[in-house]
Amino acid sequence: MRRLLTSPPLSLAVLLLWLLLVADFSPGQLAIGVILALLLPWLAGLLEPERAAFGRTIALLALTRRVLWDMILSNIEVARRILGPERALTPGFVWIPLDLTSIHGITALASIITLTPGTVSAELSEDRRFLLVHCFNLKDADVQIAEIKTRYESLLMEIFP
Amino acid sequence: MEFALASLIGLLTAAGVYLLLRARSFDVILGLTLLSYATNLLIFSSGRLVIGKPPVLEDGVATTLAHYTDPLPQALVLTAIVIAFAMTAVTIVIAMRSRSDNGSDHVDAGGEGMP
Amino acid sequence: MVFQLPLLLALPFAFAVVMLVWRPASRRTTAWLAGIAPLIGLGLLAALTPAVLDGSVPQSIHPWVPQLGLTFSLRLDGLAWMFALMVLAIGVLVVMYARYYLSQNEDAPKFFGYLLLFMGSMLGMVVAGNLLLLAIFWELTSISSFLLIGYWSRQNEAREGARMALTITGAGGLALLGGVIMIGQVVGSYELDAVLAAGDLLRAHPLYPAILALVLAGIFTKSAQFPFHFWLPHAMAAPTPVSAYLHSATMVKAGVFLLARLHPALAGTELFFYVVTSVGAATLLVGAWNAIFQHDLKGLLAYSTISHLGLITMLFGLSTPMAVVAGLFHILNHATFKASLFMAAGIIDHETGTRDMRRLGNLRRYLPFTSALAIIAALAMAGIPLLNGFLSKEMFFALALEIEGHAGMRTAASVVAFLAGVFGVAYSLRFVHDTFFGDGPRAVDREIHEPPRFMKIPVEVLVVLCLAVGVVPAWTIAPVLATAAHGVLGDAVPEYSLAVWHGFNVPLMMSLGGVIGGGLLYLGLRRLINLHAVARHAFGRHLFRVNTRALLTNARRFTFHVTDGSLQRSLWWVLIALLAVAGLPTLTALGAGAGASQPMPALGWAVWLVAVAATVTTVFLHRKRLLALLVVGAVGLAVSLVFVLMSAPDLALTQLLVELVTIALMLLALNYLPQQSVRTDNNARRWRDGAIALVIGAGIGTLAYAMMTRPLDTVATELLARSLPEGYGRNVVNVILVDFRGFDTFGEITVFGIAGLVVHALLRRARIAADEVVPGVADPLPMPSNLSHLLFPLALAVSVYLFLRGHNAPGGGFIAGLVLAVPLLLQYVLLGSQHVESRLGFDYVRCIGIGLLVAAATGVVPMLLGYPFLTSGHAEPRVPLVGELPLASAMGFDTGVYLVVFGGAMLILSMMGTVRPPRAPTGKAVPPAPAPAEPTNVEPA
Amino acid sequence: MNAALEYLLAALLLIGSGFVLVGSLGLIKLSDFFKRLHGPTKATTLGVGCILLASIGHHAWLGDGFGLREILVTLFLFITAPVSAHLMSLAALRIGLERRPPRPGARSGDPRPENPDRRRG
Amino acid sequence: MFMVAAAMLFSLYRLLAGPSVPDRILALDTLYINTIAALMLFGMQLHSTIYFEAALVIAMLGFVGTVMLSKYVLRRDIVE
Amino acid sequence: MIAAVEAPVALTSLGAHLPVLPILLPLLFGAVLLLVERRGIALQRTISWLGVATLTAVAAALLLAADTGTISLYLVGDWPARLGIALVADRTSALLVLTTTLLAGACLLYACAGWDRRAIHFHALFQLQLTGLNGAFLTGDLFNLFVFFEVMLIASYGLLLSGGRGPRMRAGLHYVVLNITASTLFLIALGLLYGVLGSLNMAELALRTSQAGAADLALVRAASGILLVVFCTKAALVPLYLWLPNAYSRAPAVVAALFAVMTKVGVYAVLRVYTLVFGDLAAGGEAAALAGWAWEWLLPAGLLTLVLATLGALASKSLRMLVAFLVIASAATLFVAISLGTAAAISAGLYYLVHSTFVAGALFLVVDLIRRQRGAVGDNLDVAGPLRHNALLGLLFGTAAISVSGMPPLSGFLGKVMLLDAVPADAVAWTWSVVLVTSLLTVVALARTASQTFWRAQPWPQTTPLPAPPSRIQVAAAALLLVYGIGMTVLGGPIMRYTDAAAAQLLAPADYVRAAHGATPQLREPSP
Repeated sequence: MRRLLTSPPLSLAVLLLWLLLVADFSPGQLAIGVILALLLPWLAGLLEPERAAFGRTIALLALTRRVLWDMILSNIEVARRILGPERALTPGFVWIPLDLTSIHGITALASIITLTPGTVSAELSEDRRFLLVHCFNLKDADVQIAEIKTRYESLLMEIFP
Repeated sequence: MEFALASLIGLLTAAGVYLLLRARSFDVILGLTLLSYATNLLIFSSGRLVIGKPPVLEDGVATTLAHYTDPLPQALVLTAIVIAFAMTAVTIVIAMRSRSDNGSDHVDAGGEGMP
Repeated sequence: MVFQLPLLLALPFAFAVVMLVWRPASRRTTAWLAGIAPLIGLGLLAALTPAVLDGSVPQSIHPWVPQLGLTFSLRLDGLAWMFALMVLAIGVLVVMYARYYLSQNEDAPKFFGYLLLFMGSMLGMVVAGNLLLLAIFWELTSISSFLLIGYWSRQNEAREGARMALTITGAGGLALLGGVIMIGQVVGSYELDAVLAAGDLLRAHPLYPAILALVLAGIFTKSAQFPFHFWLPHAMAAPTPVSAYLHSATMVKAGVFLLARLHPALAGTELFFYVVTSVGAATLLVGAWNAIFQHDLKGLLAYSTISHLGLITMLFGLSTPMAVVAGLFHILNHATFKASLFMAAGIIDHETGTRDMRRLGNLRRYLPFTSALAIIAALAMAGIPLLNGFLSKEMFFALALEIEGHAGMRTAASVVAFLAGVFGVAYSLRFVHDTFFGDGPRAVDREIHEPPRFMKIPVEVLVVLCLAVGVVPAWTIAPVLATAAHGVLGDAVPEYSLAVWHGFNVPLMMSLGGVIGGGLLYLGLRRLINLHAVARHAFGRHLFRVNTRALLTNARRFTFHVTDGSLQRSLWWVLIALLAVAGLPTLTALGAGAGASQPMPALGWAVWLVAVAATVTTVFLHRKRLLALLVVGAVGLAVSLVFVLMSAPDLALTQLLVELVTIALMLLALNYLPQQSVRTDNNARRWRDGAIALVIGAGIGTLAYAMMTRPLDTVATELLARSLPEGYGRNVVNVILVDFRGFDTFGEITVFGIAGLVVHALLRRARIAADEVVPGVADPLPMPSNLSHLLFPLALAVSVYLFLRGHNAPGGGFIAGLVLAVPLLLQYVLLGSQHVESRLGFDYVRCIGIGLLVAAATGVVPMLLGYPFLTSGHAEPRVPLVGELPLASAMGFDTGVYLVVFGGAMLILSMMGTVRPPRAPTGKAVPPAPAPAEPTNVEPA
Repeated sequence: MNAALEYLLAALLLIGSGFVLVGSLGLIKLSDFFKRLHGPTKATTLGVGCILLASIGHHAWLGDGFGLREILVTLFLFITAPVSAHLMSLAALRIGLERRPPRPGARSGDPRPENPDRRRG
Repeated sequence: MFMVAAAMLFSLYRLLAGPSVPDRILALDTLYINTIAALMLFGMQLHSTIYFEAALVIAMLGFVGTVMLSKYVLRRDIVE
Repeated sequence: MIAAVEAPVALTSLGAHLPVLPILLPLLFGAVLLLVERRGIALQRTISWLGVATLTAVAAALLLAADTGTISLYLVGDWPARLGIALVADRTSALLVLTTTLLAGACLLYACAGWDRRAIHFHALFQLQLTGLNGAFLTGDLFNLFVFFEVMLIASYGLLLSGGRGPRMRAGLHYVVLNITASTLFLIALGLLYGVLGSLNMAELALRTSQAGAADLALVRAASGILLVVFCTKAALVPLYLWLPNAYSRAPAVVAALFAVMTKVGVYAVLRVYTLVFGDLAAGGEAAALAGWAWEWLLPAGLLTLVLATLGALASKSLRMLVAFLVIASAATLFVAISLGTAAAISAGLYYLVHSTFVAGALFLVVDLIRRQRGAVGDNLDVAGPLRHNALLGLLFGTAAISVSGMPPLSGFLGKVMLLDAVPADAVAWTWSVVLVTSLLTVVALARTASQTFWRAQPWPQTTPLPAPPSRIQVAAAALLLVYGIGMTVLGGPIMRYTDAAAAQLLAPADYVRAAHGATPQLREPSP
């Protein structure tokens, strides 16, 4: 089973993707979807350097909700800033120390940071312990760090132990 | 619309031709790319410009040119795009090799002339 | 139809081939082989002789290219018979002579092989019954004589002489060919019988002057007539047997043979008379005068040959039947005495090691027998009574005096004839005196003795002939001459007598005067100037050299100038041609009738603006390559948006994907190319290029506009209508691609696959230095690579989706293949090629091969069922659980497309991604070798 | 209901387009690269998301066929946008558009908007 | 629609004006995303879902260009 | 479950598929070759030979079938000609397919002496090149012609450059860029034609051209002008020939020999398109103005090319360059012939085409053999050591030289006589003088070369090892091509009967159009 289903979440994702794509839930398409769901992650797995290990799935949902909401909020914020005078901006870099160790976790975090407006993750230090983040409007670096760590990293720690 | 497209084709051709006449292999390749855009647009336009009537058949719609655009030029352009891509790939590689072997990326590099 | 004729002709060729292939080691065998051919030939000729003497014409005709009028017809009339006899008989003697002439270490088989080839060509020309065939053999004599003259190929002289001979006689041959074809067009046949019978038609035809000019050009060059005579003395670089053969009986006689051959067809007009006679006369004088001043024995003989050929030509120019008889007679006589003289000269050369008369002398003491023979032959050449030369020369004198109707010409001809007689005696005297009498020999490095017995026999035979003919012409030469004359003149052969003594008459006086005058001239010249010190420049050769050199230089200069190997030049010309052929004539005609433009939505204008601005920027940025590439990317995007706007989703998809892959390719390549273009061209050039670019662009744009605004009438309606019921697909574009025009797609994927192969072939063993290497180790960029992992299987799924959907919605094998390739490319980019290839060992070459086979197989299956290639089928099997699964056979074809596209794209990308750096001691990139001086851009003329 | 839906869709469209526009506007207006990076990578992303939502509704409403396929587009965008943003900022750092703050043992990320070395490629 | 068109033009400006390479890369990236928006809008206008595949492919693979270009700036050799 | 198995007439016999086989077979063999590439050269050679052998058989059968005078149509995919793609085999295309195949046999033989080991993918590319060539000769669809042009070209790039270095790369770059430019123009012309006439099938185009109005005709004229430039670029006509000498003289011998047929594709395309599509079909009406305009350009251009190419041959400093210029000259002669436009002249052109293909191939091979015997001097026309195997090589070179220069008695002479004979009275003066004078200059150039190569020599330096003797296989390959030429001479009559008929067929495009329209699909509805 393990060999057949190398990465269940990925397989699930493929199956969902397939069904969404064909927009047809007939048995035939389902069958094709299942076949693909089994086959493709296996193919992709051949290339994968580090296998992901998933922790709690519930946290994932919580995270998703939080991220979506933050996105909308901060987008409006950024839009306002763009439209406003540029002088009011104080952009800057900040290194965020990481507690996460899983590379997948870090990836997710970096993505989230980028997706939530106002911050772009720019570089990961070579020892994977710090993440360089560029802030659109940096008022207080420590506040920013704390916010990121509490809002996202803690949840991610649960997902990627 | 026709005028816009025709002017675009003309401009692309002109730009392509100009770059084609440059002396460096990469410029020439860029020129060929632009030329192939122009060509593709031209072939495409031979089916006339129709907005919003893609040639994907729907039930209950008469299969005439009033409801669908001419599919043939599209097929031709597809073929042309693919072939142009293949040619570009080969040209690029030759340019690389020529530069490496002849020490310069001048298109006429490495030859002692004629004959 | 007689079998002897083809056999006669085939013999020398066959023996030549045997000789050249077998290459007998012993010279004896070689010589026998070479001798047997003409001997058998003589036998065959003898078998035919009674018939010929009776006045009949044995023929042999085989069709060859009937549409051209070219038949392989052979025909032995009197003239041909006489010449064949001469060619074969003297051929036998020359072979015998050459057996002893050639030294031990020379390549005898080659020599005799060439000689036989030449003999065959000559025979062929003589017996040809079709003018085209005659022209063929005519040129063959040129070619084979080229080989013979150049036999001593180490010598500069030989090579040059051979080339000169080939050039001049080859040119004449081509002219002759032209003339022959014209004759054929006028007469309607190339058959000799028809042509000879159509003399009146020819002479009256408006093309007659042209025909005459072309044919005479052939004749004059071959017979070394003034002003084409200069090749002949240089042909003396050939071994002496060759000279003896070519310049007495054969090669140069080919010209006069043709003169005789076509006499009934072409002669008899004022034009003919004046041209031929005066050219002959000029040659006669020039040759004879020059002969006096030669130091080389063979040179003297060569100029004498020229002069005698001039004499013969002049005789034929006179055109009276009697003159023809005299001409034929002199042909025979000249052949005998000149062949013997050449052979004698060869013996002298052979025994003394030199042919230079300044070093010879008094040879009668050392070579008494040879001397006697040579002296007799020389006297024959001088026209001394009781020798054959006298007879024909006297006929010539008589004829010159009897020219009717052209008083001026008569006087001139008589003077020329007399002068020629004087000169002839003078150079003959010089030959005899300087070689066999007086003091000498000087500076000769060997002991001189008589040559081997058999080397002299040919000379003896010929000299005996000279004597016999000279003394008793009626018993010896008369029948031959009569036959030949009949061959030319038919029944119009005049009454003539071949007696030695015609009583005291003007010709005899002229002969006597000639002898006396010649003697005086020679002595006088000796007294006045030192003949030995006269240095003659070969003016003709000089001219030839100068001309040849000029031709070569100019050709070279011109070719250099025009084709300097510049790509820009080539492209420039393409554009000019485009303007000239397609642009100017049309655009003027286009003008009216352009319809109106449709309105465009705002988005369209935005796209237009993007495209236009990006294009213009590309041009201005093109030297900064990365930037240019970026901007081109925007152009590509805009183009695909155009496709979106104009109802072409498939195209938009394809364009987008191809754009991505192209950018990848260019980036990969940019790593190995300079980052910036060095500007080498000047402003003027840029303006010029810009101007032509604008003109071309405007032209194409105008054409496009004119086309777009025309009403449309295409086969599309039918395609749309038949797509679903017969092609089983809703996406008509895809149906066209895999069904209606599946064959195009087949070709297209073949192109794609081959592109992969070409790239593979070019890069597999190549080592290319990167332009600039960024220091540091490759780091796999964990973060993006990780995310892309998530993407990869999803992309695969999308690819499968697009593939399956293709027939009914935008998508299809090609697009799906690229959608598969691009994420994989991403893996390469993010993870590095080694990583990917170590985990995903994929043989892309085989992938291409399999794809092609799959595509072909779907086409072949219907063939097995009896339908044309690529006929599509359709089935909807019910699969349990799944339901109806629509399967068009086009799907199979699309699978092939999919595989080929994927394989090809990946092969290209992975090859480009894995170029190895050159083997260099340091890991650093080796800067490319300093570019050689930039080629200066020569402006096209 | 229909009217409400219609208004909703229109609103979504407007918002979406608005975000797209603002994102691009930021591209023009802002003065250095890292500031500009923010606009497109997410304002635009979100804008497109809105438009896609509108599109789903639109097609469902007009009966062109209901499908959540547009969600996939959004999904992919969400996956890919960070990757490109990340790489672009790496690239920008690489060619020195902005000096990166010193690597922290103790972090000292005092941002100084300095005159970037605007090296052209 | 107009807004998206305007957005595209803004991106275009940045693409053409630079000043730096990443700027242009960013602009091209934005142009791609704008294209998706344009595609969807266009599809709505025409009541057609036919452009979905194009949008999907751009969303999925459009960033590959960005990745490659960035990698090029980073390392020159985009496939190592 | 295939839809309708009960077709009225099934194409059961292989013979019915003849027109597609010359394209399909090499493709299949090429694909198979790709799969077996790792299994050693012997297997590859076997398969390659199998391919050429079957192809030869097919081509011969095709010729025999065409010689009955029928124009056989093959509807690919069973679609009516105007919808799908039709292959058309008439006398001319069958002749060219056979020529290509015969040439290919000799080239393959030569390559099997060792070049195929050095050039990666040689056998596969070789077969695919044949696919492209045959496709170009057989197709009846203009766009399909373009596609097969590209197949042929890209395979030729591979053959040209595989295993090459340095100057060859540069020559290759020129060749490729120029050809891509030409292809681009080709596409533009196709777009215009489709946009105006609405079809791509040649027969259909011919029909529609004859019915087009004046305004449309201006566009058609433009398209046909562009096409002319394209074809003439491929065929290396003035002023578009500049690319050829470098490309061909840098190519490996076997490839150059195979390329001898590539210029002929351009000639063929001109012949086909300008007799059929823009031919005299209109016979009145407005389209009549279009008929024959191309010939007026081609004749002077052909003559000029002939002169320039001959000068180039004189100027050549290397053997291969000389041969390359001779190839141009032969293509130019062809153009002269066909642009005269009469049946006799076109017939002469077809004969000359076949002849010049063989002889040019032979020359490239022979010159390569010579080059290999000349040590470091190679094919530069400098003095080298005495040529070993002088006689053999001399015989080969001599035969080829005689043939190419149009000296009797070989095929070149027959071709030239046919041409001269066919020149209409009003063109005699110029044509004759040019053809005859250039013949002479060619003779001069060749005599000079032969004398330099075979006669002039300086002793080998002691240190240089003597070159290895020429491989028997290679000699055989060169000789084979020469034997073809001799065969063409001996069989001049029958061959000329064939070319006469082919020319007549070309000049009667109405038959072609009728055949194209008369061809009915087997199970599909015919086009209205």
